[in-house]
Amino acid sequence: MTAIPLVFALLAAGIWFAAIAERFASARRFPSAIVLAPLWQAARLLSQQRVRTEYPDALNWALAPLVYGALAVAGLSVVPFAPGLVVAPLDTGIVLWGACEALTIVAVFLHGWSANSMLPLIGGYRFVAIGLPAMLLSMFVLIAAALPAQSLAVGAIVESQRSMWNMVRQPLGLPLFLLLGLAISLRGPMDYGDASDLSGGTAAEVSGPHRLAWGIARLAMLTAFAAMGASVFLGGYLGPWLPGPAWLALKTAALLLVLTWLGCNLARMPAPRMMAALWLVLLPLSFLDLVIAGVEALL
Amino acid sequence: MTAADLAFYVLSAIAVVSGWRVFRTDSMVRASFLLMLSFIAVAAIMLMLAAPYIGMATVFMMAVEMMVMALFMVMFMMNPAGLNPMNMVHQNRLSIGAGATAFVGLTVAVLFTDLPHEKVARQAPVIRDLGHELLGPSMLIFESAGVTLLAAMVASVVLSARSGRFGPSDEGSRPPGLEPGGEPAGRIPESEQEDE
Amino acid sequence: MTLTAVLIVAAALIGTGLYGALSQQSFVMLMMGLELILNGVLLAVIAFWSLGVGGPPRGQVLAIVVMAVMAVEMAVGFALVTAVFRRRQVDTTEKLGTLKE
Amino acid sequence: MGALANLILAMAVGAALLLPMLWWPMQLGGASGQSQQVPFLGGGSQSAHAWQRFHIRYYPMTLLFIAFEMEMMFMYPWAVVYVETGIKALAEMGMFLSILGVGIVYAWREGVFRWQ
Repeated sequence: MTAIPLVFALLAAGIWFAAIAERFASARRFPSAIVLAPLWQAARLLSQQRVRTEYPDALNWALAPLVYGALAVAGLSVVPFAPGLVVAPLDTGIVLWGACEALTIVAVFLHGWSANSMLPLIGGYRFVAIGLPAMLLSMFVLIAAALPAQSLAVGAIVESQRSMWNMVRQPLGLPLFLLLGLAISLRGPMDYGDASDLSGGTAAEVSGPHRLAWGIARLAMLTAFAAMGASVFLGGYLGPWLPGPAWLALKTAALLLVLTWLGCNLARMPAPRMMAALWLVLLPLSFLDLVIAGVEALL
Repeated sequence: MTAADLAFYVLSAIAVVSGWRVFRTDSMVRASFLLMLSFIAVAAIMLMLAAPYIGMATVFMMAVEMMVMALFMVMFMMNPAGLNPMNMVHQNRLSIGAGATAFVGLTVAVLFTDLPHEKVARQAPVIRDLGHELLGPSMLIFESAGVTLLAAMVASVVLSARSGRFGPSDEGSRPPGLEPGGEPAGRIPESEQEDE
Repeated sequence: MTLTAVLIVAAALIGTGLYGALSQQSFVMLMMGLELILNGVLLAVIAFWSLGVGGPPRGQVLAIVVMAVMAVEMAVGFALVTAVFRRRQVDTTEKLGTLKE
Repeated sequence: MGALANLILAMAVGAALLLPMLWWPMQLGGASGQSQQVPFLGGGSQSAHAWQRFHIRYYPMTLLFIAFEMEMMFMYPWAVVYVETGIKALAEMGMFLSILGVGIVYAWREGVFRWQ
C-alpha cells in the first residue's frame, strides 16, 4: 500500500524525463525552455479544439487510453523499489507482465479501430502483426531471466543478481527486451501503430485532451517498461551507498535515455519484413538466449 | 459476507453477463472483446481460488486469442462494426431451450451431488508442484502436447496459407510435363475435363 | 465462495456458450460459443482442484490441457473457415449444404 | 489476496488520473463542425466505409502464433523448477521447443511470413 505513491511518483518523473529526452534526441541540441516544454505542450493540448469523426465507437475510443495507462501502472506494480517495498508482491510477476503486453496489443488495436477511419485502422492492424511475435520474444527473455532466480517473482529475480547482473550473464536478453519496449510503447524503429507514414496511425484522428491522454499513456508504458528492464537485467534496486528506490530511478532513467536515443535514430523496416525478421532471426536468438541462461544456471 | 465473497459475486456477474452479451451485440469487434472480458473475469476468480499461475496465464492466452478472433471477425462478417442492426441466428428457440436445459441440468447435478470438500493449502507451492509434475509424472502429456501443437500448426498452415512454395494453393497443383514445356503428366483434373 | 457457487457459475457459462454455439449462423460466432463452453469447463476444473480435492498437481495439468484444446480448436477452426471461404465464398453454416445427403 | 487488491487499486488510480482528460470541458475554437468529421485521408476523399470487411494479409501468421504461444503455458512452471531438475529439464524443453521449431520452419517454407 505504501508503495502506490512511489509508483505514481516514478511514473510522473519518468514521463516528464522521457518527454524531455525525446525532444533532445530529435532536436540534437538543448534549447533553454526544454525543461518546461512538456508542460507547455500539455497545456496547449488541453485547450485545443477537439475533433471527432463520424460515428466512432465512442466507448472503446475512450477506453483505449485508459486501459493503456492502467496497464502501465499494473506492470510497474510488480517492480520492487526495495526489498519488500512493492505494490503487489505476486509470485507470478513476469506472467503478469506478459499479460500486460498482450492486453496492450488489444488496447492499441481498439484505439485504431474505434475512430472509424482508414489510417488509424491500418495502424492498428499493422501493430498487431508486429506486436504478437514481439511479445513472444519478451516472454522468452523474461523466462531466461527467471531461470537462475528459480521463481517468477520480480523480487526474486532482482535478488538473484546480487553477484552479477543479468545483463552480463545473459547478454542477448536486454537488447531483445528493449526491442519489445519500443514496440509496445509505439516508438522508433518498432513504431508500427502510431507511425508518421500513417500521419499518426492510431492517433491520427484524435486531438486535444484525448491526444494528451494517449501520449501520457504511451510515455507511462515506456517508463514502466524501463523500470521492468532495469529490475530484470540491471539489478533493480541493488547498489552501494544509495537507497534502493534511488538506484531503481537512476537505472530507469538510463534505460529511458537508451530507449529514446534508439527510438529517434534507428530506421524502420517495412512491416512484412519486420514480421519475418521477428520470427526467423530474433526468435531463434531468443532461443539462444534461453540456452545460454540455462547452461549458465546449471554451472 | 466477506470482501472475497463480494468480489466473487461481482466477477461472476461480469463473466456471465458479458458472455451473454457476446451474442447480443451488433459490433463484431465488441463481441470478441466482450468474450475476452468474460475470460478475464473467470481468470480473476481463478486467482482468488489459489491458482496464481493458471489464472494469470489465462489472461495473456485469452487476450491474444481474442485479438486474433477480432481480426477474423472483421474478415468474415459482412457488417463488422454493426452499423446496421442484424440478426444472424437460426433455431433460436431450440438453442435457448438447449442452453437453459444444460444450465438447469448441471445446476441440479451440482446441488444434489455430494461434493468433496478438501481445500488446497493456503501456502502450497502450486507453481513449483506444477513444474515438477510436468517434468516428472506428466512428461508424456507435456511432450505429446508439443506434437499436438505441431500438428495444429501444420494443419492451420496447410489450410489457410494461400501462397505455397509452388504458387497459389487454390489453383490446384499441376505436375511438370513429360518433356520441357509439354502437357502435364498424370491424370487431368476433373474441373478441366468438364471444359473439354 | 463455496465449490457449489463456483460450479453454478461454470454451469451458467456452459449454458450460455451452448446457446451461442447452437443459435449463431456465422462460423466465427459459433466458435465464440465453443470458447465460452470451454471457459466454463476451465473454471469448473480449477474450482474442483482448489476447493474439492485439495490441490493435486494433476488438476493444473488438466487445466493447461483444456487451454491447449482451446488454442488448437481456434487455430484449426479458423484455418478451416478460411479454406471454406476461399473455395466457396461462404461464411455461414446454412449455405454450406454440400455435406448434406 | 491483499496483493491483488493493491494491484486493482493502483490500476484504478491510474485510469482515474487519465479520465478527466477525456471529459475535459475547456476548449478554444468552438465545436467541431460537419466538415471536420470527415476522416483524414491525407487529402484524399473517402470512397468506402472504413469498417468494411478487411482482408488482413498476415492471417496465417496469427494462426501459427496461437498454436505456438501455447508453449508459454508450459515454460513458466518449467523455469521455476529448472535448476532443481537440472540437465533433464534442459533436454525435455529442448525437445519440446525443437518440435515446435519444426512447425515454424515448415511455415516459413510455405511462405506464411510473407504478407499474402
